[in-house]
Amino acid sequence: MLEDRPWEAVGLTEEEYRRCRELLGREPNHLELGLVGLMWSEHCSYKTSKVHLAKLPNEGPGVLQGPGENAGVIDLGDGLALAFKIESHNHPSAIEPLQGAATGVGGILRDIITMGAHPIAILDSLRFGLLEAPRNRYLFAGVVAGIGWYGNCFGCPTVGGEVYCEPVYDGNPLVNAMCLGLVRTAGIIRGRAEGPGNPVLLAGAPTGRDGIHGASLLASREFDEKAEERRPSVQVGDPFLGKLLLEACLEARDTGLLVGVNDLGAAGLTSACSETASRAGTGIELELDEVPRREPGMTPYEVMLSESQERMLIIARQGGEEVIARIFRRWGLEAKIIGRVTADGMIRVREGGRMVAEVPAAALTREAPVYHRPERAAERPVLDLGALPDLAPSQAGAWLARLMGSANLASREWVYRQYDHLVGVNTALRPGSDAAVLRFKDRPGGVAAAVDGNGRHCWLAPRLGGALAVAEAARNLTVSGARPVALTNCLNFGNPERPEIMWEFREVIEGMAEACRALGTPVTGGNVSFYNETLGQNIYPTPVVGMVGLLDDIAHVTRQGFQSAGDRIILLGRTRDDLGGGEYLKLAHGLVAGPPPGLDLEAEVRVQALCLEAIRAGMVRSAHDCSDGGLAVALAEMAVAGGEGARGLDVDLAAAGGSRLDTLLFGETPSRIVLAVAPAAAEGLLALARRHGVAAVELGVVTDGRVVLRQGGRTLVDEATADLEAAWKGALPCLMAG
Amino acid sequence: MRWRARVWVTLRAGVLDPQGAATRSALVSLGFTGVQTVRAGKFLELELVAASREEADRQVADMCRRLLANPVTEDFRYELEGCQEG
Amino acid sequence: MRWRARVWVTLRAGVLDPQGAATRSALVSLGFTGVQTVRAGKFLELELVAASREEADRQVADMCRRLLANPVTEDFRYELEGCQEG
Amino acid sequence: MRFGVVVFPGSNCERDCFHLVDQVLGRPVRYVWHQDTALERVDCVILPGGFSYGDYLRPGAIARFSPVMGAVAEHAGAGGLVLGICNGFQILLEAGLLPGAMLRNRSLQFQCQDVFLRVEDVETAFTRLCRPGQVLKVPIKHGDGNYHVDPEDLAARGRVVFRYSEADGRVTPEANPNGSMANIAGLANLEGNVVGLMPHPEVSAEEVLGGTDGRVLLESAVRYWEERGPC
Ligand SMILES: Nc1ncnc2c1ncn2[C@@H]1O[C@H](COP(=O)(O)OP(=O)(O)O)[C@@H](O)[C@H]1O
Ligand SMILES: [Mg+2]
Repeated sequence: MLEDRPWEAVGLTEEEYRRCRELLGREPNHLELGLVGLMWSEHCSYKTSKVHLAKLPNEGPGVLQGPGENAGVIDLGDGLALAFKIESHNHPSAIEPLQGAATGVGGILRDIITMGAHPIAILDSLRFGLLEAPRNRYLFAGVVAGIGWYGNCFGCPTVGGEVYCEPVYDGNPLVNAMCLGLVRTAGIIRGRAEGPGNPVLLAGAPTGRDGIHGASLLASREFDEKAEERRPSVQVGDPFLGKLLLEACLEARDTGLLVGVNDLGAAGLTSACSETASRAGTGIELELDEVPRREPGMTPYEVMLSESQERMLIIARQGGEEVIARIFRRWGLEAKIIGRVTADGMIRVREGGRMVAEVPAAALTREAPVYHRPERAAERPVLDLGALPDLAPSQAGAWLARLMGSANLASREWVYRQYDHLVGVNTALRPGSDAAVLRFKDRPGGVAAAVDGNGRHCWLAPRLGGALAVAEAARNLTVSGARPVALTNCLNFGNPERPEIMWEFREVIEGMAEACRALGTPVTGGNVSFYNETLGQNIYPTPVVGMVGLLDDIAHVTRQGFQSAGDRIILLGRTRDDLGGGEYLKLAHGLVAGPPPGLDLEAEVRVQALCLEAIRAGMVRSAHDCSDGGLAVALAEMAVAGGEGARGLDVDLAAAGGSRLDTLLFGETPSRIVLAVAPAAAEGLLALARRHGVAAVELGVVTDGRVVLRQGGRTLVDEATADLEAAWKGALPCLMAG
Repeated sequence: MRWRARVWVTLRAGVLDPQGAATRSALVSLGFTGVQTVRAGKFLELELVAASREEADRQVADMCRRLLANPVTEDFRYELEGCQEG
Repeated sequence: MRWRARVWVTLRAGVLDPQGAATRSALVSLGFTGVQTVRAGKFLELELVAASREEADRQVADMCRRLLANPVTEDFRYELEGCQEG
Repeated sequence: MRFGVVVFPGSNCERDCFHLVDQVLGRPVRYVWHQDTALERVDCVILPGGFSYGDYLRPGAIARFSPVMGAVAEHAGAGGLVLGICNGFQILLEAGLLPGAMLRNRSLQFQCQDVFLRVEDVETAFTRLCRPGQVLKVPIKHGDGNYHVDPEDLAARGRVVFRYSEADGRVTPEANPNGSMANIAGLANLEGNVVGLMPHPEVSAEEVLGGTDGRVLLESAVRYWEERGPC
C-alpha cells in the first residue's frame, strides 16, 4: 500500500524510516508512519537540540521538577510551589496572528494546569519585522489582540513581556508566551500514565480537524510561499472553554483521583499518550471510537493527529472516573474514557474493533533519533569604534528624544493596555517597570517575573548574547526587589540543518549555562523553535529567558519611577566604551556590528547582591537597570515614570565612566543599576557598595519637570520630561496607526 | 455615482466557531430545542462613490480580500446596488 | 422538517458604530477613498427542525427578540428557507 | 450582612470579589451557582466581572437567561442589594434591571488602565459613604464598555452614579476611555439598591494593589444594610 518514498509525506528521511522499521520489526502501516513522523519531527522530538540542552544546569536546592515535564516547579516553602514554563507559537502566528497567538497562550496555560497548578500570570515575548510595513503591523496588532483575547477571557493576567522589531523577523514573527501557576506541593500532578488498568480520559472540547500536521509541517520546516496553502490547519481557540477546563481540572485535582494529566498540544493525542506512557514506563490502549468528535467522517489518522484546542488527557484512579466525569459535566464539559493504561509499553490504537496501530511508546519518544548536526562558526561584523565620529554635545538632547521614541525602546503601554494585567488581584507591580511582581495572598512575600532576550546581541556574539540574556533577566528581577531563583527558556533559531545556525545554537546555550551557574539560577524547562527561516532569511538567534524570583516581603517591591524630589541618584557599576550591538549605533550610524558589551559575571553577581541587600535594608526608593539605550535612556525612563513632583533629575555624569560621549550616554554596558535613595541613605549606600566591591558614584538628585544631564561644567541634555514622555508614549500608537 | 454594497463574511467550512456553538447551546437551553447548528458571521453595509459599476465591484472585491475578510479563516460574498444621491 | 434561517443583526440608526467607523477609516487609509460610510453588523446562519414554516418562522422571530438582538441598540431581519434532509 | 458572589460559566473575577468581601472587608460571603434558583441567606449579591459564556454574541446576553437571574431580579425587587461589576453590569443591562446597552469601546481594543470616577449620586446603597463629587481611582479592564442609552429611558429607569473624569473631577472628553455616552461609568436603578459599573472596585481595595478607593462601595453597602435592616 505504501508509495515509493513513504517517508517524505510525513517529513522523515529515508534513514529515519529505516530506523522506524527496525524499532517496529516490520513495515509501519500508514497510520503508524504518521504517528512516528509526527513524534520524530523536530518540534516533538528535540532530536537536534537534545544533546546541547543537556548542558544547561537544571538542579538547585529549590527545584521540585526540572525539565521533562509539562512545566518546571520550584519550592516556595510551607507547602506551596510555583510551576512555570515558556513556549513558542511562532509559525501559527505567522499564518493567522490572532488565533496563532491565542492558541499559544491557551497551550501554555494548559501546561501549567496539568501540573495541578492555578495559573497566576502570563508574560509574552514578541518579535516582528519593522512596523513601517503594513504586514508587520497587521501581525503585531493581531498577535496582541489574540494574546489579550485568550488571557483576558480566561482570566489570567498578562503582566509583562517584551517587544523588539528587526528586519530579520519580517515574515517570521516570534510569539513566546510564559505562564506561572501556584500549586500545593502535595498536589503536584505529573504527566505520567501510571498504574496499568487505570482509565484514560479525554476531557474538554470535541476533536475536529484543526491543525492536523501542525507540528511536523509548520513548526519543523522553513517557510516558503506554499505556507499559504497549509492554511486550513489553523487551530481556533476558545478561551471560554479553556476557563471551564481550568475550573473542572482544579476541582478534579482536589478529589485526589487524578493520577496523571497531560494537555493536548502539538501532535494531539499521539503526543499526549506516548509521552505520558513513556514517562511512566507503561503503555496505553485507545478505543478511538470513544473519542468525541466535532465532525463526521474523521479517519483514525486525523483523530490521532488533530490539534483541536481545549482538551486534556487525564489518567484517573480506577473507579474514580464517574466522579471526574460528573465534575466536568457540571462545568458543561465532557470527560470520556477513551482507553486504559497497560503494562507492556505499547501504544495500541483500536477502531471499529480493529487494531489500527501498535507502536512502542518508547519508539515514539525516547528512542527517536538524536543528531549531532554539523556546525560552523560564522564571522560577524565588528565595529571599529576609533573610526566612528563621537556624538556632538549639541546633539545629545535630540538623540535622547529620538531613542526614547524608537520602536525598540518606546513605551509598551499600547501593548499591555490591551491585556488585563490585574485580574486575580495579585499584581503588586504592573507592567511598565523592570519586572512584574505578584503578591501571595496567604503569606508576606511575592513572586517576580521577567522575560528577556536580545537577538541582535546573540547574532553578533552568540555565547555572550546567551549570557547577557540571563544576566539581564536576573537584573530586572533584582532591581524590582526579588531574588532570582530559576528560569525557563524559549530558544528561537533558524534552520538547524545549516551549520552556522547549529553553531549559534550551541554557543548560545553554553553562554546561558555559564551565566546560570554564576547567578545560581537553574533551568527548569523550556522550548525550542527551529526553522525560523523565511525564503532563505534566518532570524537572529533569539533565546528568550523567562526568569522568576522571590520576595520575602512584598514591601520590597521597587519601581523604576522616582518617588520624591531631593532623592540622591547613584549609579552602580562601571561604564565602558560599549557601543557594539546597541540601539544608538543602529539608529545613528545604521550599523549592526559587534561585539556586544562584554559581561563580567562576577561583577554582575556582586552588583545584584548589593542592590538586593540595599533594597531589603530599606535604603532604596527607586531602581532601574541600564539596558537598551544605555544610561541616559535609563535615567529618562525613571523621570518619566516618576510620581507627582518627582518627574525630573539633575545629574553630572563626569564620574560615570566612558571616554566618549556616545558610549557614556547611550552605551549599553551591562551590570549597571541606577538607584534613587533618600538623602540620608546615600552615604550608607556608598559604604555598602564599597563593602561589596562594587563601583558606585553619586550622580545627582531627583528634581521635577526636566531631565538635565551634565558633564563637568557642561550641560549635555536639558529637556522637559513631558516632551520626552510624549516621544516615548506616542511612538507605538503612532507607528501602529500607519 | 454612489453605490451600496452588502458584504457577508462567514467562517470557512471546518473552522471552529466557538461563538456559534455557544449561541446554539444558549438557544437550546432557552427551549429552542430544534436548533441544530449556528454559524456566526459578519455583515457589513458600505456606501461608496465610484465611477462605474465595474469600478465599484472591483473595489469592493478588493476591500474584502484585503481587509474585511481574513482569507485564512473566512469566506466573503457581496452584493452591489446603485443608490440615489441622498 | 429542516429549515435554514439567515439572520441579520444591525445597529439601529442613530447608534454610533465604533467598528463601522474604524473599518471605514482603515479602508480609506488603504486607498479606498470613495468609501463614505460603513455599518457593521452580525450575520447568523441557523439550521433548525420545526414542524411547519409557520412554526419555524415563529421560533426564529422569537430567538431574535429574546437573544440574538438587543432591542436597545440593534434591529434584526431574517429569511427562512426549507432545506433538504441531509 | 451576608454577601453572595454569582459564578457564571466564564466569570473570572468571582474569586477576586470573594477575596474582597472575605479578606478585606471581613464579612461572610459565599458563591452562588448560576443554576441556583434562589438566593438563600444573601443580602447583597455581586455579579462579578469576566466573560460569561465567552461574551459570545454580546457580553451578558447569554448569562442573563441563567436561572439565577430570576432570583436576582426578585431579590432586587424586594429591596435586596445588587452590585454588577463590568461583565456583571453588562448582564444587568441585558436583563433589563438597569437601562441601556454596551457597545464596543471606541478604540475597538480591550483597555486595562486606571481611571478616575466622579461620584454623581451619593444616595445609592453603594455610594452613601462618598462625598458628593468625590473622585475615586479605580481601574477598568474591558472591551465593551461604551455605554449607550436612550436619555428618556435613562431618566425613567435609572440614575447616573459614576462618570469618568479627570483626577480633579472635571468630566472631559479626554477622560472618557471608551466613548460612553455622557462619560457614564456606572448607574443605579431609581431605588438605588441595584448598581452597575464598568470599573473594578475589587482591584483597588488594597494598598499593595495600588489603592483602596474601591472599598467605599462595599463599605457603603454594609452601612446601608446596617441602618435599614433587611426589607
Ligand atoms: N509584550 C508585552 N506584554 C506585556 N508587557 C510588556 C510587553 N513588552 C513590554 N512590556 C512591559 O513593558 C516594560 C518595559 O519593557 P522592556 O523595555 O522590555 O523592559 P526591560 O528593558 O527592563 O527588559 C516592562 O514592564 C515589560 O514587562
Ligand atoms: Mg530593565
